[in-house]
Amino acid sequence: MSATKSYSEEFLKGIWKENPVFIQVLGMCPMLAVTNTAVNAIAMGVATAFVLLGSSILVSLLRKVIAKPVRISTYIVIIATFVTVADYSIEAFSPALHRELGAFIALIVVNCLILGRQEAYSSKNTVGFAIVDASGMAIGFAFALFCLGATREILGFGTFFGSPIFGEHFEPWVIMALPPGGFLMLGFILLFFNWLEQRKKGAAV
Amino acid sequence: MSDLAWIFISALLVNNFTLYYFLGLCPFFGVSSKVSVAVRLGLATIFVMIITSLAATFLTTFVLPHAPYLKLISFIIVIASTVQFVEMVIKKLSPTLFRAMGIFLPLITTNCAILFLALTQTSKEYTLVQGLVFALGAGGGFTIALALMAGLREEGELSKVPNIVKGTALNMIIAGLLSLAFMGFAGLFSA
Amino acid sequence: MIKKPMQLLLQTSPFLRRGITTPRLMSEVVIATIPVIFAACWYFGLSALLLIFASVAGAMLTEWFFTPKKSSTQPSNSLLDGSGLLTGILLGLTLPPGMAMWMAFLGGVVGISIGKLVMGGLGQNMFNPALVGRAFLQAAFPTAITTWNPPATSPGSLESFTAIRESNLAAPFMQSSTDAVTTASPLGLMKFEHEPTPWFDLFIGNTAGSLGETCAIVIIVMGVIMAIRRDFDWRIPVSILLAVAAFSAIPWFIKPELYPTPLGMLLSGGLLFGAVYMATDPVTSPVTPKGAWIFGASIGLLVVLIRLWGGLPEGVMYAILLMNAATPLIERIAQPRVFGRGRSAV
Amino acid sequence: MKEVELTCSATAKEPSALRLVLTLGIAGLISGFILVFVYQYTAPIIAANKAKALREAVFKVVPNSAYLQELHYKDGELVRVADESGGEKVQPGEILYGAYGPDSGFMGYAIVGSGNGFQDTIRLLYGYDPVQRAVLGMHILDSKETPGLGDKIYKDADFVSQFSPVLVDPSVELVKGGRKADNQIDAITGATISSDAVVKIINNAHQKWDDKTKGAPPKFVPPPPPKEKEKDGNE
Repeated sequence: MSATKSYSEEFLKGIWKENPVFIQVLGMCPMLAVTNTAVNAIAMGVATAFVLLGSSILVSLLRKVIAKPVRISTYIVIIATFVTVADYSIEAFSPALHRELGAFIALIVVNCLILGRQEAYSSKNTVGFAIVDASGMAIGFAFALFCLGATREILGFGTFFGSPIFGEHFEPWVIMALPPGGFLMLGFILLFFNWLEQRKKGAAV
Repeated sequence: MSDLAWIFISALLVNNFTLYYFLGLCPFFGVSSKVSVAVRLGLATIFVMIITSLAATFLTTFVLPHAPYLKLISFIIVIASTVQFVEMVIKKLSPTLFRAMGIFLPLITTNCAILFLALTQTSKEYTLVQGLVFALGAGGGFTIALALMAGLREEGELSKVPNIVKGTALNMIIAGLLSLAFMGFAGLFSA
Repeated sequence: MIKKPMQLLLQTSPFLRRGITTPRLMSEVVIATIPVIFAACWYFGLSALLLIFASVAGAMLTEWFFTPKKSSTQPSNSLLDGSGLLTGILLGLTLPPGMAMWMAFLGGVVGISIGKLVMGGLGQNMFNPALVGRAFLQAAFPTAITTWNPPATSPGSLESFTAIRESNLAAPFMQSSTDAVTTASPLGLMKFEHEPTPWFDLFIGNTAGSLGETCAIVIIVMGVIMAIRRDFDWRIPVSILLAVAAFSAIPWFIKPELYPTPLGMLLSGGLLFGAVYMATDPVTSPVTPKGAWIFGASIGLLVVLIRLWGGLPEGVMYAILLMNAATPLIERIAQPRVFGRGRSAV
Repeated sequence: MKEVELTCSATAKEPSALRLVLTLGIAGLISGFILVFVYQYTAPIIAANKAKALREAVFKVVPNSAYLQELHYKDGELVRVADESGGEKVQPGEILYGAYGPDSGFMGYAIVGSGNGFQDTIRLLYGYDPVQRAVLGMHILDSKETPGLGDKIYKDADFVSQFSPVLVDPSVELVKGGRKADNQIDAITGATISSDAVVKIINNAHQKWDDKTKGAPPKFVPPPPPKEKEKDGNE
């Protein structure tokens, strides 16, 4: 950990260079299941962001207190707490959204991204950096979810945020709203990133 | 079709945890490069699922009515300790088996399929027996998906895959095609 | 197990005299589809040609677009080996006559791109590309692909041949206008109405269904010819058909009024077409004789399972795709034992 | 994947047992504090949301109703759950709802049924009039049917409106190509299994409740003026 790292760099890396979904391919379980519409994707992104931010702050604050051998258990307890808070809040303030997302809110607990950030970053950095890193990662994650959700909604339902965009005669590609569509769409997006990567390499050579 | 058989088939094929609900993707992609390893991990997962199911039934009957907000925390603690327990038992009983799959055991803790199992059987109010059958079906379905995936990936290693597809992108597309094939099971024994 | 991209040695029988090169095999199978295409035109008119043209165009254009223009690994142009053409024809033959052409085109694109090119091209695909295309279409447009038109009332006549279905010509990405005359396929009739179709109609193909699947007699004849010429392993279609007959006989004996006869099961739907043209793809089926038996019997079992107790009336496509996925596992089980070594672990 | 190294690398230097207990204790304390606070705050809102959703669903499947009360079958008649059950808890599956008009007159029952659909379990609520012997309306509470196809069981207004009303004798029947009798439902094209599941669920639920709903419906008892001290289980 060098002392020269800047807040903006730590923030931006999560969004693009180390994007948790596109580059690191983390936390796929809860994301594929709920990204069949843009709204669901954003809601899931916000809920994950809340949990990530909350637990990162807490872990960073407690980093001197937490004893090494029990740190994973401690992280999990902290994460589970924030997930429960998110779960109850969504159920209280938007029952419709809660019905859509269902058990997948609770599954944020086992999202490898969150536990990974605690272990790799928050437990070793000051609160300020932890917040910056968590927000960057959270925005990167939410952005990826949104990309997936939006493309799947546009193709799968012919709508964007619920309003039709192709006129009434559009024939929706139902598959995109179904599980295989989730796998394939993420596969294509990863393919696209690989292609970008390769083109960059090709240009460098 | 009787209730129990439907719960089993539904979890095994129709609503396959991995290919329909996207659960357990980390081990699904992480540990599916060899068939032998995949099957072993699948069996260990079935075992942990069964114990988790028992524990979840116990918790929902005796503890959670008094403190519903502890649901998530208690489940995750139960899963983590079950995995630890299984690890210890296997180490004691069969060091050979432990060495063969020891590394994969801790992975099961972060397998969301297990937490989902506990949550689903609670929200569907399954009885003890229904819960066990559900766990057996879900674990079996995970094992089938994992074994198929591993077989295909071993085969894929022999072929000249274009560079930009290599890695997770290809795995994701194979998983998509598997999931597409599993759609044939939709509605099985529902009538 | 080592795969060579261009030359596919079939080790089906011990007395095989010649290695069959890919282009030769492909052209034989392509020729073998011509009678089926003819039967499709006989019953469904120009629609058949339009749809096959669209899916072939989709497949070939995709193949052309993604093939490296100057590549050292691929000495001959993969466009010319005929595999893309075959995928397109087979896909077109599995579509219902009223399908929109743009959907058939899309199916060809998807089948070739994610069914074949992504996996490394010819000989490397894990699933049958034509079926990948069709499964994609089935999941994407479930209504369009299960809307069946009845066969022409006077098959073969000029007017029924030239009467183009309006739904074929729907603008890309738009819904196809629902054709006035639709009907249920024999399998649908049996499943939901418990109404069997006369076996002779099934035999000559005078029923609703996908373009290439209705005319049983043509498929059987071509299958026998191809088996004799060793274009594929005869064990696969034989084991599929035997398994379907055996497994469907049991429920039929118990409740004949509810379940179809084994003969009806064999002749209806895409079973014959799938068994002869799809399941026999040498790349996606096991190479050992024992493996072929296991592969075929499993397909038969799955077909019966999905048709009789599943949500869909037809399950041949899914059965073949599922067993394509299981082929590597079957190869492990059915591997001949090597002396001096134990069996490989499952 | 990364967790493997994490859990295995915990052998650096052993802190005292007290330290471990203290760490987990602090984490537990903080988490417990947050959880109880959030739960206290959200539980009543969640309960109110659920009650509101139920009311709306019941009023939808029993037209012109404005009040409801929970009923269950006990000793040969339907009684209110609230005052008759005493200490014993009524299983959720044994509850049905009586719906009453603005003048407290009995309008019909709302019954929950569930069964296997194309993909997963379907739960639905239907209104039932024991005098007319007809279903008054149907509302899907929970289903995972295929988007664009099976989900028409609740998105397709034409399909849903067929249930208001449909006669239950001899049983609700699924047909294709238009309904011809008052006990028939026209299947959704391409989603026969899902349509069939809905009809079957109603028939099964009707069989279960038919005899129990033949007696005179219980009178509506206006709820006592709202008393806000009904929180349960907050230890």
